[in-house]
Amino acid sequence: MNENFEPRVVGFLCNWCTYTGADLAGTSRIQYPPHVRIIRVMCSGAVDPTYILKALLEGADGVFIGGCHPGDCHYLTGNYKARRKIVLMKSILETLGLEPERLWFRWISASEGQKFADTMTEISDEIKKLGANRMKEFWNV
Amino acid sequence: MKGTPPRKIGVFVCHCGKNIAGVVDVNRVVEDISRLESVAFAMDYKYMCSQPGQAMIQEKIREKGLEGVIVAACTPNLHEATFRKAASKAGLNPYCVEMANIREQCAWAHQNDPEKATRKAVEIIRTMIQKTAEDKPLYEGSIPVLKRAMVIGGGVAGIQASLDIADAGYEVILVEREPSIGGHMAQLSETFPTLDCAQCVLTPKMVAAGTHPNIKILAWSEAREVSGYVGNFTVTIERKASGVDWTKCTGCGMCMEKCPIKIPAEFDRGLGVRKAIYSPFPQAVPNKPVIDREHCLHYAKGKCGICQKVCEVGAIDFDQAPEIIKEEVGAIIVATGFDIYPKENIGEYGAGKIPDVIDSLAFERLLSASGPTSGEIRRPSDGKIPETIVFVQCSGSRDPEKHKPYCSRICCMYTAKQALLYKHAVHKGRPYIFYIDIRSGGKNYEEFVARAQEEGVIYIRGKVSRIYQSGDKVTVVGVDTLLAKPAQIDADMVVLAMAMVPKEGSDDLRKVLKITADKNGFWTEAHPKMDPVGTTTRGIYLAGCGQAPRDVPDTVAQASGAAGKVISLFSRETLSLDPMIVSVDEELCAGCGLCVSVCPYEARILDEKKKVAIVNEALCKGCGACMAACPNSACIHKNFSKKQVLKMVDALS
Amino acid sequence: MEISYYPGCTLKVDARNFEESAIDSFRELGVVLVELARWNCCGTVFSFTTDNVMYHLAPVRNLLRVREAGKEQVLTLCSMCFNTLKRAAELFNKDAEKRDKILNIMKDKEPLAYDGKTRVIHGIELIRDEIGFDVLKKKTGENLKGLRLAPYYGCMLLRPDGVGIDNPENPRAFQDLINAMGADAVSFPFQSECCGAYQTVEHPEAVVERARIIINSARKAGADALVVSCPLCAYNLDQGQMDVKSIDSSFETFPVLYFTECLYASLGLGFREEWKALHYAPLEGVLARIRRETTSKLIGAAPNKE
Amino acid sequence: MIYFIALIQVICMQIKTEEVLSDLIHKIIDISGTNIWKCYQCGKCSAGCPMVDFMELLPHQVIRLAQIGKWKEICEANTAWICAACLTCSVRCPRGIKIAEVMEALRQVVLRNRLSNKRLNISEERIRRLPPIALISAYRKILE
Repeated sequence: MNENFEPRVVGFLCNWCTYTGADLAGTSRIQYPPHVRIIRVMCSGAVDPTYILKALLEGADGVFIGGCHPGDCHYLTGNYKARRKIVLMKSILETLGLEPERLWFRWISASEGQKFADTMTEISDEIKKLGANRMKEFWNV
Repeated sequence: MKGTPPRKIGVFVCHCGKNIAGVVDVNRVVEDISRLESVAFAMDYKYMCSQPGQAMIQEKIREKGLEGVIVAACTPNLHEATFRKAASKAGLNPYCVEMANIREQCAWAHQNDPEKATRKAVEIIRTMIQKTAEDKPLYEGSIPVLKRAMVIGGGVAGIQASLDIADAGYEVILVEREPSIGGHMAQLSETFPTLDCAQCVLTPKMVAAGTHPNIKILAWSEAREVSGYVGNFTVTIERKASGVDWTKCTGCGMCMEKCPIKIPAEFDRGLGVRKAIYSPFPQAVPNKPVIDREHCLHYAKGKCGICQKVCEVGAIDFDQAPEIIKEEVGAIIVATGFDIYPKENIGEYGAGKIPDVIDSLAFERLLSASGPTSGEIRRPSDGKIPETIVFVQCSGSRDPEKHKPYCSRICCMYTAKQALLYKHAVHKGRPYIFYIDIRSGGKNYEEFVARAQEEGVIYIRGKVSRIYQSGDKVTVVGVDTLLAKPAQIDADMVVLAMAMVPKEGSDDLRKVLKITADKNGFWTEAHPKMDPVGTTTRGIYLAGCGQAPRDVPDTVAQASGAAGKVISLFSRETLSLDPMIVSVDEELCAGCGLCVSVCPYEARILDEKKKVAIVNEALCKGCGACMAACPNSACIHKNFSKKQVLKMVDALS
Repeated sequence: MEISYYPGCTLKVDARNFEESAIDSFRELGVVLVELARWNCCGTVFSFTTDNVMYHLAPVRNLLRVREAGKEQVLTLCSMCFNTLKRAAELFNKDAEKRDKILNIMKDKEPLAYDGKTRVIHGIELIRDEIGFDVLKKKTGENLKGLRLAPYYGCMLLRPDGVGIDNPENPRAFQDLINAMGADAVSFPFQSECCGAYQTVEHPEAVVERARIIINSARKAGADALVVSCPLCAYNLDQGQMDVKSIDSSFETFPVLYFTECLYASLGLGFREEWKALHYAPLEGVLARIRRETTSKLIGAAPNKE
Repeated sequence: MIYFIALIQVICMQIKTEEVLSDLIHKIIDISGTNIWKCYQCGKCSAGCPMVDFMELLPHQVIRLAQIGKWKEICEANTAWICAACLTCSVRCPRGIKIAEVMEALRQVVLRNRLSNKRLNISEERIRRLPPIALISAYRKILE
């Protein structure tokens, strides 16, 4: 593992739960690795597969999607839709030669600041183990 | 309304005192950002949200002709509205103002690494520039409000909410599933901590609701379907077949008196009897009977018909069919209330098989002057007056492992009340209460518990492990944790303070209303603190124990709160609509209908002729599920468009 | 139908009557119990320690024997064996880390790796789920008519939740079995309260107290005899009565029978003379009330074992 | 005066942070795989325990003392050795604490650390009389 490797992770966070959870982590001054760049979406169910593909094909080392807990979705069922999509996406990533482990999905509520920070640390560690996304090299060829 | 995409973007970086500037090198951020192409202007300031800060933004908008503004400061949840309002005063469309969250998700989260935090802050702003460059000016639409409300559930919450709205001059339709309004409160004996009679305070309210010119009570009815949106709901209601023509019925009660069939009465928790044609209790509103088709001889065997013979006005109509009606309303209050967790579910407490182990609501009926024993406390098995009663608190509550994880909140208080009332009724009686903690938060509640203790109710701290029949006694096996000794009581009767659960059928109604519930089945409020009576669906409000266990004063207060929300809604002629919804590009839409099926709000229909999806803008809540489902990118989430997100991803990679 | 059968230690010595009556009764019901060719101690108790897999080797080896015999199901009669084997089977399938450790330790001695497919069932479950209480009812007739039998579940048949054969707080399987045998099941408050188990070794005084409470509770409920499914319960509650009597001469003994002995009798096979010596409390009163209406070729046959 | 101080020390239990965090308690948590901090002292375990009459400390007291790290008190009590592992407490605990498992862990920690030289004291005559199932389970539970 390259110690200096700084992974780039794109995070799509649902506005109502995980984004607010990320705010809480900050408000509580819980520290986590600064590798995730957050894009706020209204609902995890609105995350289009192309967002994930685009991020990974452009060389992001990981993608994280955060939604509300089962039953808590502000839009009733968006989080379930997201979950189904993630399962599909993981198998698609494999066919493209990308590690499915680069795609992360978690249910984090607005009150789970600690869980958000822990998840960020975990993702950062795991992605570091995986190493850089080789997609970048392919493009360079 | 088409606007040109803003090109000239202004970036305002906030120090937030030392909160941001103490970690992020704001000067470098401004420097880096200024170099970017679409940034027309960038600056930093100590407190952007302050009056001078806002004024500065307004000034720059005018001076530089900014077409988009990014405030790099705290979370949008905090000050997005503030800055949008400020910008609109300077003539910029508020939806072209964005926040870059460099405080909560950057400065505060990476306090120990200023270098990385600074780089992250720049990237955060860069992504927001991509978004802002494509932000369209948006304009709020408006819809008319139908000033007529529906209240579902006629317990004390529903009655109170109906009366408040009706008194404000608006029409209310009160839908009740049972033959009469009144709910559980009508079953109670006396209420804590004042020990005033529940019926004495409730029945006048029931009568007021029954006679109010603005209230239409639809008893023996259930809401089956809800369509529409805030201000414009259409509710389909089933008026169940009662077998009695209520327009003719005078409520004389002769049919009930003569009916030969006796069945354990639900209202008396099975301790009393009712007839096959019945009204739940004498003070019922409306005071009209219904026929229980399952038990009525006429329906079972085609015989009897005594009620028809004795009815002088010819109101009995055995062939009556259920009726489906539609009501248009502008707002809905859900007040469906609670059920008691079945004692059959607790095996170690006898699984409901021991006759003298009853639940707390059944004991209320024994205490009630209008109950099956006329207020004399007699145990179910042999009618003996019990000399020892054991009350078991937390029966099913605070038990995440087997039963319900939550505290049912009212049991401590009503158990103290029941023990005290029993003591008053049976002077030589001995009441014992097994408890884990006594929760008596409420006005005069602690004083009330102290009174029960002082008057000789014996509290034993410990949870009961087992209850079994031994001879004509019921043995309660517990522990006194304060003495650390097992404690066993041979009681004449046991009262289980069972957990409160959401009313049976709540889940079906949840699907009809398209609102959410928590894992225990209680309705979820729009915000647990700041909007405890709202739901995630605008125009639908909550009251009573369907949302969470609560006592009578809290229920009444919440009902008035929900009514207040409805009245405030009705005070306007029109409502503004959130413009950040999803539209359809008709040229790209192939009419596949995928978006129609994924929409959780039924906000989309397929125009069969034009083969395009059509959005009902009042119903769309802008979740974007359709956008993710659309194979043609024909769904455009306004200011959250695919193009915007992809450009943001680009800026990150 | 043939089924693999795991007897366990005590059924070969102190509880021979339990095994013999079971083998013959099940044959009468069309089920042949085929004893595993090799088996070892199940461990008697399931170990609760999470950090030592050695305790689970013994039961897993037995589960492997079942697979070696080409079967996926194994029947136990003793409740302790049932509990230990079933929990070990569950642990093996649920905890991948422990599974790997167990396989790793076993691989030197065992040519075949255990694949986790053995299902452990108790004799009562076999009758309930595969034979059917209604089918049994048709075969039993009136041999036990009027006999009031109290089922004693004990612990290991019911706990923990999910492992036991029925709801631990409100079970009915044993009552249903007794009713299907043509006797009258008598539920009593102490039917699933512990007999004291292995404490009989170190703290016999505690177990004697358990025996007194449980027996008196069954007697008070109007039963004629107690029916058990575990040789340790049988010992504690049957022999325990002798100790109760030595302390309290006014105590009257109460018959304790294995459920398979009742099953045997209900099928018209009567009761074997040699079993009496394996009981402590006198059985005469109960035995006198058993009828033998169905004649069977099995009566008096030699026990079915090598 | 000195006499009074001595008396107070005997009666008043000192709650000490180093005890709360003691290794032995954490070992119990590890071995039993159960979170003792979930306990809210309702006492349902003690109320239903069939062997409770013979115990020096009630099961819920053991859990309480474990929460505040009073290893010595728990270790000296006979509670874990009287436990028959009938699991009544474990299936009834409203918070899902596996109390029987905690008792086993307690026995294990005592045995593994040689904190007791426990022997089963039984006559040969009784050994002959007891069924194998009793002997083996007793050895397994009490001495393993």
